Amino acid sequence: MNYWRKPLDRDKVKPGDFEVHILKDRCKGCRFCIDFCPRQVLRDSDDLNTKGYRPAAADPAKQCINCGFCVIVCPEFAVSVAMRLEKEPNV
Amino acid sequence: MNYWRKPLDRDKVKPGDFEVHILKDRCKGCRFCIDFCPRQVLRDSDDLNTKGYRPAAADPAKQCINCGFCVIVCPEFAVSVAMRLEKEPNV
Amino acid sequence: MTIEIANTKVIDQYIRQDRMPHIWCPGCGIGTVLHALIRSLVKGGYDMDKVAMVSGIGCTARAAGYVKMDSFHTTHGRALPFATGLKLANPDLKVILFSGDGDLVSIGGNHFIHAARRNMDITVICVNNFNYGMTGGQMGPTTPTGARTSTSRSGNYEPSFSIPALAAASGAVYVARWTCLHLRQLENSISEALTRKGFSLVEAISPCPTVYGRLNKQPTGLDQMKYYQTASSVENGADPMKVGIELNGKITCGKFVDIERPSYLEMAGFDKETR
Amino acid sequence: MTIEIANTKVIDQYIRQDRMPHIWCPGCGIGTVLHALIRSLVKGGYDMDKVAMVSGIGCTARAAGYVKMDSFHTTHGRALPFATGLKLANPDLKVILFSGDGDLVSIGGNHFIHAARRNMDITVICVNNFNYGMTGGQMGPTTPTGARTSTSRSGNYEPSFSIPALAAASGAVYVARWTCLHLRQLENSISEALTRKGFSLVEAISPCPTVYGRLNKQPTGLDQMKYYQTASSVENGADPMKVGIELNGKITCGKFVDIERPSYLEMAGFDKETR
Amino acid sequence: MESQVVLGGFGGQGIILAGFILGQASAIYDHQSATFTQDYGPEARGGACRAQVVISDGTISYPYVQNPTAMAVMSQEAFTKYTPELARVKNPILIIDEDLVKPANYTAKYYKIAATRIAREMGRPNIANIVMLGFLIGVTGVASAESVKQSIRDAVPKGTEELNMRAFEQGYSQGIEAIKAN
Amino acid sequence: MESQVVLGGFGGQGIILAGFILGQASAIYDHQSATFTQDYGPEARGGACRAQVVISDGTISYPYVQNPTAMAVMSQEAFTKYTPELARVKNPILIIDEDLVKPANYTAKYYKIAATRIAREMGRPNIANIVMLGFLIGVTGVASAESVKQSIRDAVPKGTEELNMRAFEQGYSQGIEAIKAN
Amino acid sequence: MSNNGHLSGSFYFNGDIACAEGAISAGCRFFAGYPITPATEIAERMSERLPEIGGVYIQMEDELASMAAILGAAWGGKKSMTSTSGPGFSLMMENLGLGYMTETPCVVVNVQRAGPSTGLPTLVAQADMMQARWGAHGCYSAIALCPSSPQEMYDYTIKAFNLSEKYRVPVLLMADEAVGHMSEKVTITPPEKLKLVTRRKPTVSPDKFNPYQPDADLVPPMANAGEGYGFHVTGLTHDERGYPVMTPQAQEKLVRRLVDKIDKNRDDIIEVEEWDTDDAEVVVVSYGISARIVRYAVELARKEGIKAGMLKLITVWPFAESTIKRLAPRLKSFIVVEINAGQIVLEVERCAAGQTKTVLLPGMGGAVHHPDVILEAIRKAAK
Amino acid sequence: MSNNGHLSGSFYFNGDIACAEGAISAGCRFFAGYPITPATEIAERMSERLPEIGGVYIQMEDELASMAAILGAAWGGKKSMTSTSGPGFSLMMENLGLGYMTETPCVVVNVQRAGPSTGLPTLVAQADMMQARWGAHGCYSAIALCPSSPQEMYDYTIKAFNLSEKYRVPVLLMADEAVGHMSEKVTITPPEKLKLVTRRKPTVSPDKFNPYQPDADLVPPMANAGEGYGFHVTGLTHDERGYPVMTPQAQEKLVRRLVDKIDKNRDDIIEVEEWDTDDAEVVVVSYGISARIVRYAVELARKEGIKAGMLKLITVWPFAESTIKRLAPRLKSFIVVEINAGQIVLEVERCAAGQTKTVLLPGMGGAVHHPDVILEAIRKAAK
Ligand SMILES: Cc1ncc(C[n+]2csc(CCOP(=O)(O)OP(=O)(O)O)c2C)c(N)n1
Ligand SMILES: Cc1ncc(C[n+]2csc(CCOP(=O)(O)OP(=O)(O)O)c2C)c(N)n1
Ligand code: SF4
Ligand code: SF4
Ligand code: SF4
Ligand code: SF4
Ligand code: SF4
Ligand code: SF4
Ligand SMILES: [Mg+2]
Ligand SMILES: [Mg+2]
Repeated sequence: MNYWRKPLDRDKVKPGDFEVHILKDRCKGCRFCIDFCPRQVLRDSDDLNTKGYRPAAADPAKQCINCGFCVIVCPEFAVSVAMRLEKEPNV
Repeated sequence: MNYWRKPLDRDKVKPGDFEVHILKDRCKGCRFCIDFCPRQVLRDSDDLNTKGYRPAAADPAKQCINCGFCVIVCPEFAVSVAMRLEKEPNV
Repeated sequence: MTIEIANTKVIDQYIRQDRMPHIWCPGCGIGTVLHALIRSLVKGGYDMDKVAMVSGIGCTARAAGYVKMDSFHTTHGRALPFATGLKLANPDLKVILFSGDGDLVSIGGNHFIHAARRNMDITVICVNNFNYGMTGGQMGPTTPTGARTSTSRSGNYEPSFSIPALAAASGAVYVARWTCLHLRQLENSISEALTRKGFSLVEAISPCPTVYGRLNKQPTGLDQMKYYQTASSVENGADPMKVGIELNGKITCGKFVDIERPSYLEMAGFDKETR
Repeated sequence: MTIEIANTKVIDQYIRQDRMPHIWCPGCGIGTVLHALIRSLVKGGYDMDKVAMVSGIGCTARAAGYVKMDSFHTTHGRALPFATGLKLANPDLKVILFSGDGDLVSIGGNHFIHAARRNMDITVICVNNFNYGMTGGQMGPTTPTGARTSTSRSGNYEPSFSIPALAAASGAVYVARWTCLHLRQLENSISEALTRKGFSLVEAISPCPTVYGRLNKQPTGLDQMKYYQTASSVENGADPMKVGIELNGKITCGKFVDIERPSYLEMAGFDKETR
Repeated sequence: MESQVVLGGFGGQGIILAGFILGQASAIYDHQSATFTQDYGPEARGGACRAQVVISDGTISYPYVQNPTAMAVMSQEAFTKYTPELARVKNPILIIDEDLVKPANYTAKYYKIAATRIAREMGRPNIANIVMLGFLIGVTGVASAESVKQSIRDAVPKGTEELNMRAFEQGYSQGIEAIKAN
Repeated sequence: MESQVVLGGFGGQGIILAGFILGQASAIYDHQSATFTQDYGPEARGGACRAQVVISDGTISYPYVQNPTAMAVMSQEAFTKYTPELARVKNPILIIDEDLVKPANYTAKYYKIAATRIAREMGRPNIANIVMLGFLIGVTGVASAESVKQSIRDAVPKGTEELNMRAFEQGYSQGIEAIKAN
Repeated sequence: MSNNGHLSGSFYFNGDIACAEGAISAGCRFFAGYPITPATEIAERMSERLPEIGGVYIQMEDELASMAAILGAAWGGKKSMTSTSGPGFSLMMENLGLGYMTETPCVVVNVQRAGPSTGLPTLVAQADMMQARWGAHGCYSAIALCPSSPQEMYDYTIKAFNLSEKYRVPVLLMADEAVGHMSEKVTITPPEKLKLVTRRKPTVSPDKFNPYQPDADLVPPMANAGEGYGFHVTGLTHDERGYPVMTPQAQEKLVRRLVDKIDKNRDDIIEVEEWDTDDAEVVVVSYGISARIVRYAVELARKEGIKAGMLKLITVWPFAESTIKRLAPRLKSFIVVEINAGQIVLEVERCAAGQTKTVLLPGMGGAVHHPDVILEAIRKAAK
Repeated sequence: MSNNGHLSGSFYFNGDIACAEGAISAGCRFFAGYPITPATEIAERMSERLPEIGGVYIQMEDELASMAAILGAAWGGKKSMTSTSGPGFSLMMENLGLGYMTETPCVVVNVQRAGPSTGLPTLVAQADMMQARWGAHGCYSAIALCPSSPQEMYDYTIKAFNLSEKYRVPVLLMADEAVGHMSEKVTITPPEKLKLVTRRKPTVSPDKFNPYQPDADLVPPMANAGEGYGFHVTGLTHDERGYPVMTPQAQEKLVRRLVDKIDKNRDDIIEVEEWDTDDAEVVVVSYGISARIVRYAVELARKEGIKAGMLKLITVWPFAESTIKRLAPRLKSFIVVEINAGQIVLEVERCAAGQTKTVLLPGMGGAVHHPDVILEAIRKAAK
């Protein structure tokens, strides 16, 4: 848990490697993640999910810093942040 | 209630005018009145009452000051203090 | 001219003579506490037709059957909600709850904290004898740690409640504690409690020689009274959170809480017009 | 070389996927609090086979049905005595109570104060949404005075309980409060509570937009979260008697109590040998 | 004559209120017998829910819909769950919210309206139920429009009456048109 | 052969314990069937109380005393309440504590002992029950003295065994004498 | 609204709201409750209505407290009521027993849902019927009414108050979720047409008053607290003065009367409705929501020419023993339709005493019977 | 004392203490209770005995808590018990229902006293027998045993544990004050002769385990908490996985099984004792302390040459329907002797189905029947 706190070898990792995933059909559109994201990474989707809610979606133009708040605030367990670790070949 | 606190016209009343009455068959012999009387007015009777308890009884030799404690401490509502008020004829 | 005044005439008027003697054991303090309550009522000049006593089940609760007034001997632990209904149905009544410690804070604990929270207009007199007397002296939530009872033969290992702490934390506006020896103070506290709007509580520590004292080296009521005499100290205004009683330990007595906050009847906007 | 790590994989492992989505409303905070609990458990390295969750009845109580561990969804208000039996029958279990405010301190109030008194070895997470969510939003003992609910349409006139005050007065050794916005702190507090011997309580103030917020000018979960953002202040060590919450008033958060006293298991002399 | 009307959707859409309004209109203002019943799950929001209204000029023994003469559905789940019942009836009337329901495999005739979209355009997404109710009345005539309007006025929060009237009218007029187009 | 024994007195006198001891003696040490039952009121102390012991060499269906063959009473109240039952039996044995009971209007033969006084003289008023039990055994022989003594040892608090033995012996020997005197 | 808080006219109410309005019409001015599906709407309605008309609504901390509070309020002189469903009803049993023992008039509404335990909180059942009769410890007799429609929720609530005041007994309105949540037209009885019963008051002075001395109908007149009678009320066995008496004799006298005051007045208390029983070969027995479905099925059967009839129990307790005994000899079969595993069927079978068959159509709960199932059973029984 | 805490030999015990010892012999290692006359001695005994043998005694704040605690302890893997009397039994009803719904093995002892309400706390009654069957809301089937002597208190407590573990159901030991407070010789079964049943454990791995998937006998194997099965238990209607399912179908399946697992195994569960029924013209039916008195009266009747017999119900629930049906056609009359206003007589009458008379000898409580009353009734019935 709390991988975002893992002392990352920052210099070996390129910024912008975080991707926010939202399980669209689990989201109930409460907007907690949207409003409390420190970088405004999230926004409303354009269309409704199968349950009739308007799910949150990541704005590809925005930079997620993997603070993790969206993950832990989501009452639906719908949000995850994925990280691409591009390691130096010789490490 | 609490007649013992009534501002009595002390000088018009002779000391020794208080008499402790114990309903013998109500008494269960707990000895509260006996032990906590400030003047040791009360003591055990010699014989048992109809319930088989040894009731408290007033010792005629002792002087009751009508502090009232025996009355209020008795769990059986068995004790009363009677007072003879001998008033001056012209009052 | 000689006039005789017998003091007990007064109490006898408010007691059901046809039910005497009561069932309480020799040396039990419940009668003493009941006497104090009645003196307070008489002194306060209450119209006894407008006073009602409610109790649950237990030795203490039997008191309701001995007083000459509307009186209700209900079920174990449920006296407070019964009293709540009675009071709200007829707010002109002065409703007094006369309760054992088990009745009040063991099985009845929930109603106790909620009645205090609501600041329900009821005066509670709790006879605390540190155990369930009626059923033969089992441990309960007020039994001091270490005390022996019929269900804690080798010593009670549960921590105990301090009733004043619970009352105060839940919202009671008046909280006092005395023992069966502090009879003037007890009477005064009850008198004060009766005049307060809202939820007031007076705890009376009382001997139960037959089943509690016997197992805890105080086999007579007198032994227990003497313990109170030596172990009690009066600390009016003491922090109710700090007046817990340990086995044969210090008994802090006094008036601990006396505050004002709107009572339930006031909050609910009761007045004669809308009733 | 690229490695992807998805954070929610962790929570998904401890949640019954086959029961998602859960029944909670959009903007309800219960899921958020449950998430915090699970993070604490995972971080604490607990063997989930030895963790059991017990709940009563209510929206909050439904949580027991969503976690992948031995879990018990019992009756309204009786989760604590059930948990007490469970814990004493198998002291190796880490027993967690996940409870709504009504479940815990309305119908369950007596068990709450007694479990705290006994210092029973249970960690309680209470989701306080100031009302009975499950039954459609009636007032309860935690509803702030003045709040509108389906049974107090013109404003609740009862005073409300502060759960930390009740817990502390009854004997809890660890008491903390956070809102659904204070998620790191909430998680930390739960982690701490889990390690304490005896009775620990963490209160989580949570939105219930559907039935509570709607009638009190905070119709969405977000409205309620924003209220928490502006109205809350952290005061570790604050006197639990002074952290009551008024309608739309200040919410004092923090760790209020963290003391040591022997837990029930310790007092009762539980040890592996005699079991 | 007995009409058996079903309204289906998910919790929070106001399905239940719409059903109540219809029942009340029939019983109190149209002077019919009318029972209104509801199915709902433990969720306060979300989950399939259904309102059933039986309207009769006689007495109603069986207060539930057995053979729905008309059905309006506002969620895909409700469509899947409830429309099979229409098979029991000859020429039932099905109405869907066209943005929320894809009537896959439904071969018989049906009516559609974008009730939720219309409501949103009116600025209050939560009056989609009234738009739908208006459309239902327009299409089926199970209750008189006047009665339903009166019933709406009784049932909705004070201050929202006019908005709701407009929502009803919107749906109603589209319903009348749909019938004409038929 | 069936004996039906009643012990009567008031709460706190140890009547119940005496009954239990007798029953246990018969059942466990005399290898008889023996039921012991008790009547008591809500009071923990005071109030009339009664122990009933039925002893039989067969099985006991009816576990209560119907026709008391022996009765020992230690309070006036118990005398008044229970002795009328003796009328049902031929030659019942009645025993009273002579300081506590005045057997007014009782015309048949009875035995008496100052059990309470004896106990007080031994320094422990609360062993009057054992004195009385000893007397009862001496007079009636419903159980063997040895069995009763063993039963007493099992039942009384540790450390008081010897005192109780002496109390029993006191009563027992007086009982034997009383019989002889008869 | 008339000045005593009584609505007038017709309304579209669900059964729960109709019940609340019935209580108000009956003069109920005290309600203590605790929310529970599907009875919550009764409490909600009372919380709005009572304060408007000088009554008291209080939400208690649980159902134990609610039941105790309405007893207290009854002695305070108010007509009082609580409402709940299965789990809360179970919690009320002890204090309901106090109500029987102390002869306290009050009304307890149970809007039944499917159990045991939490079961299906939002769905119908009729599985607390035996609990209504036997749920508290000890011997007593109970009165329980079952409404089949919102209108009956209104009417029977009034009836319940009347019976409770007349016989000084807690009366149970055993509704069910289906009726509680169904909406239908409810016509409020105009105040001038209402027949209300109020507890009989003492006719003697306080010093002569024995609070548990019954009149000829076995019911003692009742003084309220604060009226100067200075009476004692206890859940212990008591004599006519209300004093505890711990003897089998006192018990025999008191409890026998408690049982008899219902049983011997059963002709006054019991109400049933019979349809087409005169020539019936098959009579379907039911109550509550089931009675509605049965009515429909019996009509279908009659249309098929089957001699079917129906007995609807309005008062399920005391049980309509004489009606069953009268009908049994002429029938091919009774059919009992109830949403439980078989409760009232036991009484039907007992009273039928082998004179005819008794067939049960049970239902574990969650739904009413499908009329076809009943029709099919009628067809079979009629053969 | 043997090493598992089991006494050995014969003792002079009252019924309450015998019950506690029976529990210990049966392997009970958790007791939660609250004092109440006349059951207190059971708790007192347990409070002394359990800690000696590694068990847990806890005195709870009330009976609601006691009942909940023993359910929790059962899931924690212990055999658990509580004991109470009428008022406490009434308070246990809700959580007893949870026990039925979640299929939790445990034993609840009710030492019956006279009610309703507080009644006569120190005196006998048998008036909670219907409550034992119907006291909780919803549909379920119950097992209740009635001992007639301290020895049976011991024996039937063991039986109760065995049935509860076998059928995963709370089992009720419905004792009475007379038996509870009567002392008599009790012989402890030597450990090697004890036949103890313990809950059936899962035979599949946790990922394949469905906690509510029954075996052929309709009883599902049971995992305890902490054993790695990660199961969910709920009082809501649930499927075989234990998940809540809010449909009538799930309800029908689950609750039907809960009822059937007792009813269909009734031949295994029910025990009765018959004396002299072979040639009897009058059979007296009774249970508990009454059965002892009846035995005596029947012996007296036989001595008079009356063909009297006796049926003692050991398991009162489930009811011995087939025995009554078998006996009825040959009899002039059943006589039912019970210390209540008429409870089990209803079942006897129902099952007799008019084939013979059913006469009730009721008693409101406080005392056992006088044998003469029974004898007189036998004489009359035999005419
Ligand atoms: C529901 C219920 N449970 C248990 C009892 C048994 N009981 C009667 S009184 C009592 C305890 C009384 O203790 P307390 O209230 O302290 O009164 P005391 O006898 O000590 O004055 C108990 C447990 C009961 N009557 N009802
Ligand atoms: C004995 C009983 N009474 C009442 C209910 C109805 N009920 C279910 S949940 C609930 C209140 C829940 O409130 P809370 O514990 O605060 O949980 P929330 O739903 O707010 O999370 C009530 C009253 C019940 N299930 N059982
Ligand atoms: S992890 Fe933080 S920065 Fe990234 S999207 Fe979530 S809240 Fe925003
Ligand atoms: S917090 Fe979760 S449920 Fe809420 S909007 Fe974001 S993803 Fe959706
Ligand atoms: S009144 Fe006072 S002085 Fe007099 S006897 Fe009583 S206690 Fe003693
Ligand atoms: S206080 Fe009362 S009961 Fe006690 S000895 Fe004195 S008179 Fe007797
Ligand atoms: S048992 Fe204790 S509390 Fe009860 S009457 Fe006796 S001394 Fe008093
Ligand atoms: S009703 Fe309230 S508490 Fe319940 S799920 Fe909805 S928002 Fe959450
Ligand atoms: Mg006490
Ligand atoms: Mg809540």
